[in-house]
Amino acid sequence: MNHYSKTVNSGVRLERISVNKRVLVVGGGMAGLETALKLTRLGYEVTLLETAESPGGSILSLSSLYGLSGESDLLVQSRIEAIKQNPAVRVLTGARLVGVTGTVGDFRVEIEQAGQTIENRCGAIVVATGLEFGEELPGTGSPEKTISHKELERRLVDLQQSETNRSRMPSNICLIVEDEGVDSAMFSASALKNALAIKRLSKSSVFVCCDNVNVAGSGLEELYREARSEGVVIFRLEDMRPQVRETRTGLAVTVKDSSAAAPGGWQGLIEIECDLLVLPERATVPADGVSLQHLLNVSCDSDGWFQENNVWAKPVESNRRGIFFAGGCRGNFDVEDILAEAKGAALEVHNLLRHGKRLVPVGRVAVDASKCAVCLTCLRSCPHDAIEILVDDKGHNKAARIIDIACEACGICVAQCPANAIQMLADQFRDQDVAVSV
Amino acid sequence: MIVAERKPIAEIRQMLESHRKILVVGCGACVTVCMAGGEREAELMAATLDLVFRNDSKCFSVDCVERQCEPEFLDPLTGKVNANDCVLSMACGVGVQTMAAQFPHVPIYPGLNTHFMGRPLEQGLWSETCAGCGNCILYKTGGICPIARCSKSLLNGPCGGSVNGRCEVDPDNIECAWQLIYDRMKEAGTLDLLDEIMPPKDWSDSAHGGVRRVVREDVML
Amino acid sequence: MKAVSRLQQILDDGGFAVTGELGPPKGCDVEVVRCKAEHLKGMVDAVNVTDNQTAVVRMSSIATCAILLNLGIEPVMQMVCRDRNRIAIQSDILGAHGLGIRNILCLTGDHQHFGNHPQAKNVFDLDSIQLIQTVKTMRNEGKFVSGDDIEGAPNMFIGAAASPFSDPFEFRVRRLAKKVAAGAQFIQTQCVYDLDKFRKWMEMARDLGLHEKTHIMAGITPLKSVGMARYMKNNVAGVDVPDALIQRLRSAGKGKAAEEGIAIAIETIQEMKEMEGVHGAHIMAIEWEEKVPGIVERAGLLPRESVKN
Amino acid sequence: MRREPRIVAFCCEHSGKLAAGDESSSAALPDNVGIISVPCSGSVQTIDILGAFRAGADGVAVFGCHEGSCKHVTGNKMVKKRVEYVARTLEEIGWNRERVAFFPVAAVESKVFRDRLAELSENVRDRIHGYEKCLGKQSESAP
Repeated sequence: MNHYSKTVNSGVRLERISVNKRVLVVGGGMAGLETALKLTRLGYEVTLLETAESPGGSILSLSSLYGLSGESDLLVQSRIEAIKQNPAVRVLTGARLVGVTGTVGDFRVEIEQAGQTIENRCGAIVVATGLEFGEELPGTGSPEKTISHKELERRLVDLQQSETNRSRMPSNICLIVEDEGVDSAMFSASALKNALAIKRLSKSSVFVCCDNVNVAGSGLEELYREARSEGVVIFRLEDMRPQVRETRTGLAVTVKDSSAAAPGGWQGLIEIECDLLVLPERATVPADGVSLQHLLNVSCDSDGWFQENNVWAKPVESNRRGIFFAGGCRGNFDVEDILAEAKGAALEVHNLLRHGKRLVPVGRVAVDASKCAVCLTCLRSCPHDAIEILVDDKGHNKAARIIDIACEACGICVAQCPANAIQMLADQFRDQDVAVSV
Repeated sequence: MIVAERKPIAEIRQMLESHRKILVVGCGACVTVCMAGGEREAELMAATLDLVFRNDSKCFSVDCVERQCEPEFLDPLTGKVNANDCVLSMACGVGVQTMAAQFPHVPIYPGLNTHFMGRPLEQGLWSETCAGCGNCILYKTGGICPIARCSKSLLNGPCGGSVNGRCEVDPDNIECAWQLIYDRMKEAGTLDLLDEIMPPKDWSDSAHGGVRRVVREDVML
Repeated sequence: MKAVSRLQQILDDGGFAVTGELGPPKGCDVEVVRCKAEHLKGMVDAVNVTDNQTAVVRMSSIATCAILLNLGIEPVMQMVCRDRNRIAIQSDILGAHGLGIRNILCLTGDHQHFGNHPQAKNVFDLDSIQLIQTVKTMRNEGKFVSGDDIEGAPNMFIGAAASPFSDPFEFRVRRLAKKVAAGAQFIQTQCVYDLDKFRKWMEMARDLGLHEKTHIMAGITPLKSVGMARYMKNNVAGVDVPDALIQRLRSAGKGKAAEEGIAIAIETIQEMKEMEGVHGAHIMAIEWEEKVPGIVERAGLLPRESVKN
Repeated sequence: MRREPRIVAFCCEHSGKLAAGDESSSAALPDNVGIISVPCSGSVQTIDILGAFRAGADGVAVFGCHEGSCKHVTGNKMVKKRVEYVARTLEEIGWNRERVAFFPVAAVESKVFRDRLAELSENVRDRIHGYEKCLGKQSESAP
């Protein structure tokens, strides 16, 4: 048999590389504000980007959805105040991230604000672009009898303001709380809160159909009891999505409540007659969040949320070293979770940039420039964006180069290179290993 | 770049049956980039053939040169070629022939099927883009070549087989070049150019005019 | 200019022309041609002879045209660019003229991928528009494509096809205009089922005044069954069968779909007779030639006036 | 005499290698299996797999992370395609494509790891014995 040996030389060394201690936080919502504050406490300078004219984010418009007491408003407002007072945070409103180059420790970013492009450098980026709720509802064939939770809240405000509106409230109202397996305290809590409000303001009967009434949150258990005692009827949905059909007088919603079912007998199918159906709006990644994913070259899950559910990456980590996610952009609804993530992201940044220096193993993976055909395969294949094309003074491409600070030494580029130009110098098995193992 | 693809192993096997010492030579240019015949693919070819002929006591060695289409790059191979019974070239047809001209006494076999001049649409997918017709009309067609990219090489607009932007010959894989041209020129506001009837093309500049050559006397030595 | 064929005479005189279509046999049995021709004789003004349609090898168009001439039927010779370069094309035109063929329909031709020799090398030296131009230059200027003089120029009535239902829709009429500018004197369209879309297309053609510069004949293919309608809709590029039509065939009931298909064809022809700028119907009864007389008669197109050249 | 099929297992150090356990672990691996630890299953090259066969392996397994769990995001997806390519190449040269396989496994799925290896051994076993019988008569008879 014919052996072709792989040229292997060992020369891995550790190098101390300076990193920029400024951090860019994209998004001025709850998560972004909290991350920025935590970072300043750890001694970092922060640039905070917000596309809107003022920070605060979608939580302000959604506060009633969250709000049992309007406390989320306060949470945001207090943070906005704190940020304003803090000299270490530079807030850019009406600003968008339009360009990102470089790698961890030295990102070069371009920010567009009021038609001007600002260039900035930072060592890490935290993405906290949030989520938005689409107004689009699943069709039931009866649009005037189907509204969103948001619309219901608008009506409840009207209801509070005038007596006459009260008589116009439909007599049977059905609220559905389920969003394809998204199980959130926010949803069930807001539904219960609203159901209770209807009960108190009108004579209507209220039914709540819920995947799981989530009571893991302060005051939620009490809310649940209160709603029950006021006469709100709650069905627990299981293995069947509610079926809606039109009847002569209104809508009929069929749900399956297995806790009501008789073993071996009746399956728990219940038909609710109602004349107003309230459906949950779908939470989605905002359009600028999607473009950001391309800009940053970070992976997302099939629904478009940042950071796939990957057991190896900590929740706030991305596939690119130095880029982190926090809050709604990961599909998170819960205020507590969002705050915890913001803290986590700040700590991860700290872990990466502390002392302004980073010890990096250099030379684990090396490119033989004389062999490199500059075919770009490695550049396209690298999951960590740790490859760049070396360019000479005249701008001509010379060869691929490994960016050691971003490299995770996974060996994917080595496996992909059609010119055999990339070698893994450390921890790599050899043909002899294979022979021995056989 | 020139896009090629590995030949079926069965065919290569037949070519090499009667030889014992075989040199597999990759090429560092186009075929490396299109993942057909670079050093990596040459090694793979040798490894695969080694399995195929595992009981035939054949001996494979592998080398790769910068560009097989230039004789100078082949000179350093002379010793190795002479030490082997035959060469399996992993270059495009040009490289194989340059090799054959350089080493007239050694059988040179092609390891690839050379397909077309094209570009990658995505990693691992290449598409024909230029037909090398010798008389470029891209300035008239919105930068999209109907000769290479229309299944019938039509010059005056789409045939009746254009549906939803796809070509009826293979709707799943072929875009209608004329739809692309139309869209592009509509966008640019230059649709009027398409009203001009393009006369029958002079194919004498293309492969149909006999073996072509390009001469630049000023750079000749 | 004096009409060179009966078809041209009728169209130039402002009549509503009717043409049929005959697919040559996949062999040399002339009897097949005779048999099909029998159904069409006296019922249409001229008969198109296809040129290896869908790239399936058949008796040559020129030879079949010559057979029709002997049977006293005026042929329209279809010629595609797929199989011949400009040398063969011009040579065949000279030969066709020598045999007495006076109508030519210039086509690009179906891709060989669809035929029984997908391994073949195609030619497409010229495209259909260049072919039209070639025939016109041969006739009007007595010159070959190369510019050489012809000794005895062929005098042909030049036709072209139009595909109103292919994409890009807005470009279709521009392409028709190019064909007319190249020299197409008559146009036979792809089969029409979607009358609304066809009307829109005709309107666009009229906006450019094309209906006065050329004779547009609408393509008619009677549907034999629901299956055929669905096949045409889904598998034939440039043919659009509206769902309502398929529904109509379906509700005709078992064994009645063919009858309904013929009724639809007749209605379509009657619509066409009324439509401004449509000067004829081109009936392509695919392997159903025997139905043509009935269609022509029931559409009120008989008798076909006898016009002398 | 019947011999056990020789299996080479390329194991991602984040999943397969951990599932395989070390020498001290209670359920030792059978002798016919050779473990090669790799930083990511995506670093296993086509040539490495063919190399294992050339070195005399009867079957090759690549153990990587479950879908969506690759530490390097796309490594497992990439190697899956390479394994498929090798399988097709094996088929092309007249071998059985089941001699090579990619298995997703989690670090804790020690049993799954052993089950998959056993599966592969079973798949390969019949083939090698048939093959060894014909050795020397026909070159391509390896099924």
